[in-house]
This record gives sequence, C-alpha cells and structure tokens, in this order.
Amino acid sequence: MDTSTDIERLLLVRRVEEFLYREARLLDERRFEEWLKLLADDLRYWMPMTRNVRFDEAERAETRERQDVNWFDEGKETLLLRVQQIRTGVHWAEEPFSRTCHCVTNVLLDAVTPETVSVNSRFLIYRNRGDTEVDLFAGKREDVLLRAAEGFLLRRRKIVLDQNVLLAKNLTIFF
Amino acid sequence: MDTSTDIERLLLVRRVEEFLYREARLLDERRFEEWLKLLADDLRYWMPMTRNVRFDEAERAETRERQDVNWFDEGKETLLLRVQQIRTGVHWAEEPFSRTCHCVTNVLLDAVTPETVSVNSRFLIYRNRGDTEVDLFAGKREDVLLRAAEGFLLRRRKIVLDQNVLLAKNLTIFF
Amino acid sequence: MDTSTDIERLLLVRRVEEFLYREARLLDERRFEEWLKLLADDLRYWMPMTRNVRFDEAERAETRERQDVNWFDEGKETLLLRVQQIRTGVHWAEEPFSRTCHCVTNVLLDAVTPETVSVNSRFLIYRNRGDTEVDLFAGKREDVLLRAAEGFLLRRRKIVLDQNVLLAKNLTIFF
Amino acid sequence: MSAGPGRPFPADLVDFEKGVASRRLFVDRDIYDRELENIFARCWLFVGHESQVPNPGDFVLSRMGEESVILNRDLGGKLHVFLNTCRHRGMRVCRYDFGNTREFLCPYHGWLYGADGTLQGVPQFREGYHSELDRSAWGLIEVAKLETYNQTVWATWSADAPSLTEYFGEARFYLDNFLAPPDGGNGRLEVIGGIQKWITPCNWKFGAENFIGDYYHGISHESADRLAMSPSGKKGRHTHDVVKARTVKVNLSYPEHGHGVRSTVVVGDFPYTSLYPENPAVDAYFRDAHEKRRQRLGEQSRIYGGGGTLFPNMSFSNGRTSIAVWHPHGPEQTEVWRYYLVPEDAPQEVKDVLRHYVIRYQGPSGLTEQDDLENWNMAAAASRGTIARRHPYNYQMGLGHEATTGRYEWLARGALVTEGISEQNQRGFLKRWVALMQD
Amino acid sequence: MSAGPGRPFPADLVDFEKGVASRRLFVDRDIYDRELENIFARCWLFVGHESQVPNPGDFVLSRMGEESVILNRDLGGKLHVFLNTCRHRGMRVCRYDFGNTREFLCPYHGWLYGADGTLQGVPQFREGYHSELDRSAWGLIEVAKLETYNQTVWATWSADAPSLTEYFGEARFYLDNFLAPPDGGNGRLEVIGGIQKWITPCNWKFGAENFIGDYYHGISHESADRLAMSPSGKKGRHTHDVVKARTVKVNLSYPEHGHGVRSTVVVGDFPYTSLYPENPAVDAYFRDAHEKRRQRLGEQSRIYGGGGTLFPNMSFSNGRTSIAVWHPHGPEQTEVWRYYLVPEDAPQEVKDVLRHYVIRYQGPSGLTEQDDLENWNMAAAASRGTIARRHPYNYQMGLGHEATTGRYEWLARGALVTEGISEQNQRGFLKRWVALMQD
Amino acid sequence: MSAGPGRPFPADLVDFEKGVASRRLFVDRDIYDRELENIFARCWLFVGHESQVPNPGDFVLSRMGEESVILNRDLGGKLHVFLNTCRHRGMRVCRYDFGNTREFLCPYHGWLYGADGTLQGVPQFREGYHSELDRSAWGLIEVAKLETYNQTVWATWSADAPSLTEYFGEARFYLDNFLAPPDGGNGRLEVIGGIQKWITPCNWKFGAENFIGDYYHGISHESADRLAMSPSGKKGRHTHDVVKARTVKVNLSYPEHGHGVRSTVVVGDFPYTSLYPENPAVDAYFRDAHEKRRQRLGEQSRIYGGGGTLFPNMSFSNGRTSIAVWHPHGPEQTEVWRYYLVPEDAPQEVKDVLRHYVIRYQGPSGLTEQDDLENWNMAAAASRGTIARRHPYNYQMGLGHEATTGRYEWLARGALVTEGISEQNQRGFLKRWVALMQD
Ligand code: FES
Ligand code: FES
Ligand code: FES
Ligand SMILES: [Fe+3]
Ligand SMILES: [Fe+3]
Ligand SMILES: [Fe+3]
Repeated sequence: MDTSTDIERLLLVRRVEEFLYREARLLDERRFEEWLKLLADDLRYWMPMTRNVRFDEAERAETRERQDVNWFDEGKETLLLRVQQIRTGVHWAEEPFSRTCHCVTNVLLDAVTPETVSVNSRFLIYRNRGDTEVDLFAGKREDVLLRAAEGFLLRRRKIVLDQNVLLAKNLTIFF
Repeated sequence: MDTSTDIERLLLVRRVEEFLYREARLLDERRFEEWLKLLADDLRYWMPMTRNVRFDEAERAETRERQDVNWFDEGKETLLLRVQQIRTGVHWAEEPFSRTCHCVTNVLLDAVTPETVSVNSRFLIYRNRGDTEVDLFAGKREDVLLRAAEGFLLRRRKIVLDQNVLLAKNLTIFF
Repeated sequence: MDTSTDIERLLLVRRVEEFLYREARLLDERRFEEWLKLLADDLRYWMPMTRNVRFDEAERAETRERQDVNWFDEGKETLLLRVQQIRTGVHWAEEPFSRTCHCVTNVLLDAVTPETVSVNSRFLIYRNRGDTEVDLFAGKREDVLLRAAEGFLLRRRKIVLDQNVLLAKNLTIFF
Repeated sequence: MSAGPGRPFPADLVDFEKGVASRRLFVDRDIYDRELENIFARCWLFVGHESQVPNPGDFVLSRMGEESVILNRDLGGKLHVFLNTCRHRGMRVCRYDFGNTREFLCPYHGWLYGADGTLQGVPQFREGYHSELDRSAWGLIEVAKLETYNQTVWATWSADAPSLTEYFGEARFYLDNFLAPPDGGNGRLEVIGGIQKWITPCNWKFGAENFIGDYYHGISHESADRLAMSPSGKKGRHTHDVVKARTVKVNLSYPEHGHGVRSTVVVGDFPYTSLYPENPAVDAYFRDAHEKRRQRLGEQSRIYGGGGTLFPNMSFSNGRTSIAVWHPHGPEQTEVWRYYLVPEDAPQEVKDVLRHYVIRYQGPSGLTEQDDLENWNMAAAASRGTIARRHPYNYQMGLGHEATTGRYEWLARGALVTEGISEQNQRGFLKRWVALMQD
Repeated sequence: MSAGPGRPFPADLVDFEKGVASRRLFVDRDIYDRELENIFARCWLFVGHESQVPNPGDFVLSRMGEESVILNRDLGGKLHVFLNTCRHRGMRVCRYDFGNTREFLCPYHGWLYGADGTLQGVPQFREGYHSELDRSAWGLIEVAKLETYNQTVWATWSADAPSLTEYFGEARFYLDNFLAPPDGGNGRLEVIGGIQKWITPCNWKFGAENFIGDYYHGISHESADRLAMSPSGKKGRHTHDVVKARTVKVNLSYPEHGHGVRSTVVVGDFPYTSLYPENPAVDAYFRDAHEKRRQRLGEQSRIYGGGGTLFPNMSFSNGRTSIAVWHPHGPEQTEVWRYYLVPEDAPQEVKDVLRHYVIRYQGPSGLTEQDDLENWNMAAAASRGTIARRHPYNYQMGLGHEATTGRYEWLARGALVTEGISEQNQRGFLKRWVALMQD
Repeated sequence: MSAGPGRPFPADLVDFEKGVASRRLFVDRDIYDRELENIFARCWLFVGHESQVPNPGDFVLSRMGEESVILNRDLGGKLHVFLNTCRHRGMRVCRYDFGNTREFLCPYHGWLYGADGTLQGVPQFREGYHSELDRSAWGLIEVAKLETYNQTVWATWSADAPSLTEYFGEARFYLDNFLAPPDGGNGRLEVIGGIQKWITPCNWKFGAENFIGDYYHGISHESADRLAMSPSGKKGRHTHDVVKARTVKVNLSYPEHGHGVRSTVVVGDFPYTSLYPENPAVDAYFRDAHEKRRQRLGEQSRIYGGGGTLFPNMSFSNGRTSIAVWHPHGPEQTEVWRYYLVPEDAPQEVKDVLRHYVIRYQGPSGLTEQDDLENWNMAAAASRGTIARRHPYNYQMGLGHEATTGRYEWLARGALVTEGISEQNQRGFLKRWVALMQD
C-alpha cells in the first residue's frame, strides 16, 4: 500500500488537534499571555450575531464581518487589551474569575496549503462563575492556521455561536 | 517494529471520524440533500425510548426496534420525507430553523469486516431556536458503516438519547 | 522524511484515546466491574472543590489532596465500595439508575515515560435520571496511565469539576 | 383580579354570546391552580389500559393532574390506582416506570405497602409505635373511584363522581367506535410497548381543544400535506387516502359533559379503498374488516375516522389509533403522554404497518404533530403579555349554527351537531370548563 | 404588603425627602407586574429606527414591555407597530427577525393579515363562519399611537398619551443633539446592521438609572481606564481623549417626565482635538464636522458627549452613538437591545472606526459594559433577601442642591440642573416612576 | 388559604394531638416566605467557626437564611458578621469565598468599608455629597448580635434575641459534648479546609428533622450497611463498629427551644473498642483519649456518638464530627453547607483517618448521605401535588410516651426524653416552629 501521504495527513490532523487542544488548555488554565503568543499579528477574530430568517435565507442569518455589528470583530490588539484587562484584578466581570472548560470536537481540515491549514470544528464551552452562574456556549469555529517556524499561529477565527438572543450576561471569555 | 497494521487501523479510525464529522457538519450547515447521499438505501435509523427500571433490568429499559413505539424507527425513505418537509418552507416547527451543533466524541471501532465498520460514539447536540429556545441532547450512537465505492455509507444507526421524558417539544433535527 | 517517532507518537495517542473512550463506555454501559479492572491497585482518585478567589490567587482555588475536604480523595478500595453499593439494588440514589453520557475531548499527552503516560483532557458528562432530572458536569481530568502487561491501567486521576457550589444533589456517578 | 382556588371566579373570562374567551385561561397561574382543584381533582381521568398490566402484581406509572400515580393489579388481579407517595413522610414509593411487584417498600423509613395499598409493615411498630399506629388508616392513598371501559382504565378523586358511563354520556358512542377493532367486532385493542412522554411549553388545553374538533387547522400541516407520507404512499397524509365516496365532516358537542367528537360520515355508497395495494396481507386484513364492519354495524358503519376529546384531557384519534393525555404541568407547560394501540388479534404485519405510520405521524418525532406543538407553544407564549391578555381569543366560527339533530338519528344523539367546519366543540368544552371552575 | 396591579400602592417605597428608595423596586414581583401595566402599557416606548425598514413591506421585530411587536412599513409606505400575535388563538404571526413581506400568514389556522394589519383572509369564512365574522374588528392589535422623531420610531399603547414631543418635553433638546450628525447639520443617522440582544440578570431600572446620569461610577471601569483602548490609542477610554479645554459635567433632570440627561459642556475656548492622527481621512472628517458644528450651533455647540435616559427605558449615549433599550424580562431580568448608529453620509472609513470602537466598548463583549453588567447583576442579587429588603438604597448625592437655571439659558431650560456629580437625575426618574405607579 | 408573612397563620397545619403535620410545610411558597421572616430573621444561626478566620483581616463567606454574609475579623481581631451588600445600591461587596482584607471596596461606585464595617470612604464626598452624607449611618449592615461558643460563631438579626446560651438551653450539654475533643478535655476542634456546598431539591426542614433524631431510617442506608466501609473495615458503617457494651439510644427534645438531640448511652461496662487495629498510632490516640475521657467525665462519659439539630438549621453529628447547615433556598430547595472538624491537636494521622472516613460517609459524594438526599428530594416532590397536600405527614411514633426524666439525672435535664426509637424530637422541633410562625 502507499499510505505515506495518508500518514502525512494523519500527522497533520494530529498537529492541528494538538494546537487546538493546547490552545484550549491555555485558556482554561488562564495562561493568557502564552495564548496570545499563538496568535498571528494579523489575526482576524470574528463572531457574528445570528438572526432568525426563513429556511431559504440562511445566508442572511449572520451579521457581516467588518460591516455589521458583531459580537466580536477585531484583531490581536483588542484581544491583547482583553487580556490586560483581566490582569488588572479590577475587571469586576472576571472577579472572581470564570471557570471555563473548552471542549473542541469534530476537527476537520479544509484547505491545506503550504502556508496555511484551514480547520473546521465544533466547540462546547461550559462557564461556571461565582456561586452558581452557569453558561453553556456551543457553536462552530472556522480557523485558518498559519504554518510558522515556531509551529502554527492562529491567523483567522470565525466563531459561530448558536444563539440568537445571547443567553449570557457578558462575553468575558475567549472562544 | 511492525506497525503497519496499527497504521492501517489508525487510518481507518480517522476515516471513520472524518465520515462522522463531515456528516455532522452537513447537518449543522443544513446541507440535508448531501447528507441523504451518505445514507445507504437500506438504512435503519432507530432511536428507542428509555424507561426507568431496576438496576438489574437494564435490558428492559429500551423499547425494542420494530416492535415497540420508539422515537424513531425508520428507513431512508422516512428521512427523505423529513428533509423534504424542511425544504417546503412551511414546516413551522423549523421556521425559523434550528441552529444545531452536533458534537461527536469518543469514536471507537467495534466490529470491522471487509464490508462494514461498526462504530460506537457519544454525541452532544445543542439546539438553539427562535429567541431563546435551547435543547441539549446527549447520548450514544451505534453505527454500522458500509464500505462503498464512494466511501462510507451509513447503514444502521441506533441512537440512545439519555432522556426518559423527552425534554424537548419536538425532534425535528437529525441525530 | 523521518516520521517513525511521529507515528509512534500517533499510535500512542490513539491508544490513550481508546483507553479513555473504552473506559467511558464501560461506565456508560454500567459495566462497573470491568471498569474496576482498568484501575491500578494504587490508584489515587481525587476531585478537589474549587473556590472563588482573586485573579492572582488561582492556586488557592482548589482544595488540597490528602489535606483538605474534597469531593473525592480516595483509592481503588473506596471506588470498589461504590460499585458494590450500586450493585446492591437498594442504593436508592441510583434506583432507578442514572443514564450517563461521558464525553471525553481534547486528549493531550503530557509526560511520557517508559512506565507511564500522563494525559490531560476535558469532559462533559450529561446525567439524566428519573423522569426529568438533568445534571451537566464539565471539567478537566489529569490522568496518569500505567503501562501494564494487559494494557494501560489508571494510576492517578485528578478531576477538576468546574463548579463552586455543586449543582447536583449527589455525586453517585464516576468521573 | 385573582382567580385562584377558594376565590370567586371572574364571570367575564368567557363570553359565550360573543364567542370569545380570555387569553388568561391559557397563561394565568391562578386559573391554573384552580383547574387542578376544580377539574383534575374531580373529573374522571384516563389512567391507562388493561393491556399494560395483564398479570397480578403488574404495575405501570401514570399521572393524574400534576401527580404521579401507580396503576397496578393486586395479587388477586384487582386493579388499583394509588397516589405515588408514602403516608409517612411522602416519599415516592414506586420509582420504576413499569414492572411487577408484590409490594411497595418505601425506601425512606421502610413502610411496606401491599399491592392492594394496605399498610402491611411498619418498622419499629412495637418498639417505636407501641403498637398504637392505626395501620388500617394509613394505607396508600387510593382514588375515590376506578372503572374500566372496554379495557381503558379511568379514575377520579371525587367520591361524588357519577358512574363512568354517565360521565361519558352519549359521547360514549364514539368511544365505543374508537375502541372497536377495524371489523367493528368485539375484539380488543392493545397498547404497543412504550408510552411517548414529552414536555411541551403550552397550556394543556391547547391539545385538548385542538383534538376536540380543530378541523380547520389544515395550514398547520401544509408541509406534511406536500409529502408522500400516507399509508398508500400517495401525496399527503392518511386523510388523503380515504374513501372516494362522498363524505361529510361532523362535529358533535356535549356541553353538559364537555366532551366533543369530530367524525367523517360517508354519505353515499361505501366501497373498500385499498390503502396497501403493495402489501397483500395487510390489504386483505382491512378489506375483510371493512366488509365485516359494514355487515355488523350497517348504517352506523358510515362513521369513518375522526377522534375527539373526553373532558378534560383525554384525546383519541381513530383511524390512526392513539390516545393523547394532556397532563397539566404548570400554566404554560404540558406533559403529553401518547399511547399507541393496535387490534390485539391483528396479524403482526398489520400491527407493524399501523405502528410505523402512526409514530412517524404523531408525537414529537411525527411529521404532523411537530407543527402542532410549535403552534401551540408560540400561541401560548404570545398570549402571556400585558397587552395580549386584554384581547380575547375568537371562538366565533359557526356560533349560532349548531343543530340538535344530525343527518342520522343515531349520529348526534344528545349532542349539538354541526356539519363541516365549526368551533362548536371548543365552545362546548369551555361551557363545561366554566361550569366546573365556577363551583 | 403587596403592590401588584389593582392594589393600593405602598406610599413608603421612595422617600424623596430623605433620598432613599426601597430595594423592593428592584426585586419585587408585584411591583414589577404593576410596572408592566402602569408604565410599559402607558408610556411612549422606543421601538426602532426608520433606517431599519426603508422600503414598503420591510419589517423588523421589536419589543414593548415583555411583548414582541412588529415594526413594519405597509405597502403604501406607512409605518405600523403591531402586537406579534394572531387575534384568533394568539399564535405569533411573525417569527423572523427581519425581512420584507406583503402579509402575515398565521401558521396555526391560516388567518391572513395584510402588512397594514387588516384581516384580509380567513379560511372557511363562508363555510365555517357563515360570512358572519366581522373581519374589520379582528385585525392585528396595533399600538394606540405611533410617531417618529428624526427617524426614531416610538409607540404607545395609551390612546390618552400626549404627543411625542410633549412627552419628550424640554429633554428633546438633548435628543436632537444626539440624533444630529457630528457636523450638527440635518444629516441622518442610520442603524448599522445587527441589533445586539442579550439577557442579563437584573431589573431593567439598573440600566435606565445608570445611563441617566451615573457619572460617579468610575470605579466600575477602573480596568478599562487602565488600558490603551481609546480611539486615539492613548490610555483609557474615549473619555480620556476629549477636548483639552476646560469642561464641566452637567446633569439635567425633567422630573415631570422622568427623563434625565448628562452632558459635558466646554467652558472656554474649544479647538478641535485630533483623535485619529494616524488616520488622516477620519481625522479630516471630524475636523471638518467640528468646524461646521461650531458655525451652525454657535454657543450651543459647547455641549459635548453625554447621554441620558428617556423615560422609561431608552438610553442613548452620544459621542459613541448607541441606543440601549432595557426591556423588562421579569423582576430580576432584562433583555437589553443595543442599536449602534453612524452618520448616514459619513465615509465608510469613518463608519468603520465608529463601529469598531463602540462594539469593543459597549455590549456584552464590550470592555466597559461587561463590568456594568456584572455590577448590576450582583447588586440586584444582593438586594433580594429578607434583611436586604429592609434597607433602602441611598440616593442622597446632591440632594437639595439642584438648581433650576444653568450656566447658559439654553442649557437647562425646563430642567433641574446640577453641575458636576449628583444623583439628581435618578431622583427625577423615580419621581416620575412613583407618579405613574401610584395611579 | 395563604400563609405568607403578615397574614394570620393557619391553625391547622400541625395537629400535635393527632401527631400529624400538613405537607404544605414542606412545599408551600407562602409558608416558606414566612419562615424567612419569622425564623431565619429572628433565630440565632450558625455562621462558622473561629478556626476559619484566625487572623485580623481574615474573612470567609457564610449565609444566613437566603442571604450571603461575611464572617470576618477586623484589624483589632474582633469578629463581625455583615450582610454582603453595599448600602448605596446594594452591590455585593465581597465576592471571594475567603481571604484576608483590610477593607471592602464596592466595585460599583467605590464606597469603601473598613473590616469593621464602617463606611470609610465615599467618592465625591465633598463635590457630590457636599459633605452631607452621614457616613456613620451607612456602614455595612451588621447582625444584631454575634456570639461565639467554644469557637463556633453564631449570629442573629434580632436585637431581642436572648443570649446564645439561653438560646441553647439545656441542649447546650450536648453541644459541649460535640465540641469536645475525643479525650473530653479542653482542646479545640478545627475546621478542615474546604466547606462542602451543594444544592439539593428539597425543603430545608428535611435535613433538619432527619438529623434531629431520625434513628429509624435504617432502610435508607441499607446499601451502605451491606458494605465493609466502617473505620475498622468491618461490615457496614461506623455504627457497626461501636462498643460491644450494652447501649441504649436516647432521644432528647427541648420543645421550648426546638432543639433535639439523639445519643447513644452505654449502660454497662465501657471498655475501649479498637477501630483501627491496623493503624497503631491512631489506635493509640483513641485508646488514650478514651481513658482520659472516662476519667474526666466519669459517668457522663457514657454518652457516645449521636448528634442533633439546634433550631432551626444547624445539625451536628458526633463521632463523625461534622456540621451541616441547611440554608433555605426556596420552598423546594436547600443549599447545604457541610463543615468537617477534627481535634486541633490530634496527630496528622488521626486527622487523616477522620477526614477520609467522613468525606466518603457524608456529603453528596458520601456513601450514606447520597441516599438521604435522594429520599428527601423524592419525598418533597411527591408532596407537592393537589391530592398529596390533602394528606398530612405522620409524626405519631412514640406520641404520648415521652418522659421527663432520663436514665440518669444529668442526661435528660430540661428535656423530654424517649429511649429507643421515637419521633418525639421532630414533634419538639415543630412545636417551636409553630410558636415562631404564629407570631
Ligand atoms: S417516608 Fe415512607 S416510610 Fe417514611
Ligand atoms: S391562531 Fe392564528 S389563525 Fe388560529
Ligand atoms: S453600590 Fe456600592 S458604591 Fe454604589
Ligand atoms: Fe394537527
Ligand atoms: Fe458604565
Ligand atoms: Fe441518613
């Protein structure tokens, strides 16, 4: 059999999974500065809002990147601000801090180029905070990973959160 | 070392995972017609109901395929009807349509034969609809995949939904 | 290319995943005696409680193993008692028994030694019981697997449940 | 203006002259609480079917109002319905959905009840109770009355309740029709294993009213009607398959009792229509049944299909033989229990065909009921608000056009009757509802 | 001591002399229910912006009180606001968030309403209703009054409501200011696509009071202030970027109406301050607008930034141009809808800059509002308890120091005014609240 | 028939002559609301243990009724209990479970409270408040009284409350016994790090009544009794390990106070029973303690094991030294806080053994309490319904057989006493409950 390309592919899949799992772990362990290092400088981080539309108008459901209001529509510099804010110790929405559990599943490779790997996955993020606050965030991510010398870097992330009215009081966590 | 069969196995596991993840993605992206193409013509699609019984009578908990009332107990032709119904645009229970997130985890191979691969997995399906409707469906799937020329086809799916009284108003989504 | 160590690693990852998935399946299928066989005799099974603390005192959040009060802080002998209790048929908290769905995700290897493999993962456990009881447990596990002749054995498991006030009436299931 | 139990009941909630009813009936907590007392603690309620508990010791859980009850057969074979709670400190004594048992042991302190509900053992009876506890007074709480009717089991908490047949009144004719096998003979129905139970976010009366005679909600099922889902495999639902003969829809209301029935009556000749041409065995069964039924029932065999609601919350659909019970679960929530029945002595193939069609038709996975459930949910939710509650629902269809005699004498005995489409039955339901609530 | 609708209203909930208000206002179910009747079913409420429905047939969902309403334009281009419920059995007639439609078809029984709310078709009108249904009386429930004000759309359920401009009173001056583009001209604002909607666990009045004039909650945003997040990229929020000139904060309260406004007024010279030095096109736009505004408004251009709350639940922030509507969602829950607006004819680059800043500033993902939401939530939760409810909130800041004339005649017309920091506006809000609740 | 605060209390809820009590006590919202006022806002409540806050500035969160309170030590070392809410707009001032702090800064507007509760700083005190705010009147809300008793900390919101020792009455003897180390000396207990907190779906009185003297619920723990889980590793629980001497169970009720205690008393000779034969160090510790205790307490050392409930919601278990507090959390929900204690100066090995046993015994992961929690939950749920509420709970065990003198004079001082098995203590608990609720 000639499985060497298959094996290459397998190894790539695992490298991608490890990247995503390690990233999730950094977030859950609140190692945000290390997490920032996984982000490409030109990162686009975008979470549209989703609206209720007819069965045949699904493409109108999501708000548009860089045009409409979105939950997130930003770059690395804003994510850096968010991390800095948490580290002030007076970011009340995170005092006490959230306990998060980022579960990443269904990792699929889309376009694979010499420079990048596009990845589709699902997430379930459980957040627990204070005495009894609970949020469950579920949805899809479409990532583009940049192959850099030091390993992958996240260059683009689209997060589709499966909620219309947001069912959480805030979005102080990373997705 | 002699890992070639191990590697064969690894590749098979990944092919199965990819099949299941791609299937989940088709469902989440509402590409139902493409999904139907992944189903073998003789598919059995079965979701029993589960009842509360004594610790030593677990085998009586589930309703029986083709004998009892079940949540689903059907073939491809009925799934086709379901897809057609959604596409009418007047299937009110799906207008506006559900946002689904199919997370498939714990993929394990059971019997592997030249014709088929049996697969055991877990699922968590988050459904969000309208303004604030949320359902969380969790359970197990036991699939039999047929090895066809065009790739795997789903020949049999048993879905064990971990609920006694169904906690959703309807089951308009696919599992 | 020289991928043989990479492949070794891949195979190891899959063996670990299979161990964890099979373990989860044994639990979900209530094959507790078989599950006990996967536990090393010197197993430590520990689930701390987590408290709300300042952003810079995360290390004080968890109660300490063998010193503080924990949700679980025990060895195989106590887990054996728990299994025996379920099998009495008069352990009312499990009559009727819980329907559990153990989803294990984000499997990452930490230290790999000739004797052991350390594993970090995430879990989402859905429990449904009686008519309408539902609990969702989410968190992290840090496992140490022992490489034994018969395969892996679980030697150490730390379970971080992402809850402060426990939001379930009891912890009669295994994590 | 509160309408809770023990308070005077607002007179203006339903205006039968104008044909309108307040939305509060479907969203108000006080009204709901009063329903639990005035309706569910008094009326005869459907609790199950004898085929669920064929043998001594058999039990199955059921519900009455919001409460769990045990339907069982004692060791002598007698049927009982007990509240599922211990007399000592209230513990649920039966926690399995079905099974067979000689006794119910309370797991809290060990009071032991026989299958006949008697308190048979109390730990510490001598040491703790000094043998003074009057065990005969502390058996399981049993319903005031239990009756069966052609295998169906009914119970009521009211000792003053009339007999079950009195309670049914003339609507009984249609229950008989529903419970008869296809050949119109004396054969029995049986419940197929597994009751569908689900929670749906709307008041229980949405389902009860819908099944009592909502012949005019075709738009709800527009999507199903566009599919080829009928038994014959032709376009639409089974309703598209029925007899080619001229038929007329009939609505029958029994406002004294609250029951209502809808039915299809064949007017002219009435030949067998083959629904299962591709399945000869099944086809033969129904052809044969059709003939026997005509011979047995004569003119009365003209009734075809339909269904209805027996007040308050038992709905039956014939043709697709199923029973839905709309258990109240809060003012804006219902726990539906749906039973599917087949003729006990039909060939397995026939049972299979019936089972397969009905479960893809009804229930939360059924192609039609999904859309009903959606409509009920969203209608209930949109009726809750401050302004919405000021605007009553409209029940005017056919108001003032009810007749008291039907096309045939036997058809409408004791009933108000409207042919075609009408909200007569819903008004009849509300008549009874108001009478009970005013009490 | 119940305070629900229809009962006498407790006199001691707010003590304006002492400057205290009971915590019950923020946690009590009876008070909340009375608010739905006395406030949300009577006051003018903000429902949207004309730019959301530019064309005939366009619709968008909105809310009034706890209820879903449809804001749409009929085929003749006229605006309407309808309760989102069918007159027959209450089904929600519009289930899409936005779109364009000629009609609203009820999916339950098929009543068909035109875009103008008229009931145009009823299935079985002849057969079932005998053509007797008065269709003209059963159209969609429309608001009693609808008015627009410089593109904003308002509605009320009260036929007795004053005109919208009367309702605004002199606070209208500040609404004008808010709705004007940066150059102070007649250009319009437009809503950027997508309304942020989220549910937050606190009474709706927390948001309303906070935006009316809580200039003294700087500690809430201490963490944001430590970041370099302002448009200029300098330390802190946009509030750190503003004019170098001497400014004074002004609070304006209109207790008769309940409105309140906070504003910054430049005292001395007033040059343009460059916020976007690194973005010449944007900088040029604002420099130009600044000059034009000074020329157009003269002395009145001294007003800079600010915002306020128009009673009861519409808050606006100028500078960062957004509108928040605090929809009541239970005594301890609010559904916030936040609209973001930009000058319609600004260059795309300007819109981008504004959009980008405001969505990282406000809303549940915004660096400042996150901390507000947390504080409101925890304040509400800690006010619920038995002991907590015995201790009123303190509204004493600046009590007795309100003036009736401002620094400039045009500034405080018809208002109580306090320069600097005060709780005057919150007291004014409560004044109106009590007046309406006592009714 | 409402029983909420401020309304007359229904006389027929508990019938002490018949020994029955209405199920409404355990499910009714109005009764629950009245409990919050009449019981939890008046009684002495357990809030913690001094070992949790050894140093100045130490704090730990606790609860009183449904509310969060701060138990802390000010910089002078004085203990305080404050309601966890800001006086300004109610924000929760302490959001960490434990720690050390000189002050509590409110994150909403920055009011600053000292560790002694005084309001020390208010932003804008001069500019906004014109220095008029009476800071001395707006400190943190402190309990009316706080007292400690052998390291345990208690507080009450009632200024009229008797002293703590008066409140304990003669039940204090058993609290002393509980708080004493195994050797009966003056050593202290300490709380092991980490309080178990969990929410369980039943009324708070289930736990309180269960621990006050439910010696007759052995069936609940049948499964644990079949295991070899006792310290000695022999069959069953620790209760199977105890002294081989003849013992008698004693129930002591103090109906004036509501407290109740259950205890085991050794009748004959009383040798040390080795529970830890395989662990010599631990065995030696207990053997030594046993001897010292006999010498110190003489006849009174005959008391062995047991526990009880100090009204209303503090339960203690001796032997396995733990305290459970049943915090009310709605009529059908309880937030349990369980503290585990060990003798402060015991060797680490002894602490380990005690800790390990008790956490696999009690709490939601404990092999016994799991089944209690299940029974309480299902009992509560099955008591909620319309019919269920018509049937009272039975409290007749031992009714009329209470004695006023015990086997030994010191044993039953001031108490009703029943040897063996009885519901005397539950009746005593309800006596006090009714007295307070009638107020
Ligand atoms: S509750 Fe059943 S025996 Fe006590
Ligand atoms: S509810 Fe709209 S047509 Fe019946
Ligand atoms: S709420 Fe504490 S300072 Fe305002
Ligand atoms: Fe229908
Ligand atoms: Fe703010
Ligand atoms: Fe117990």
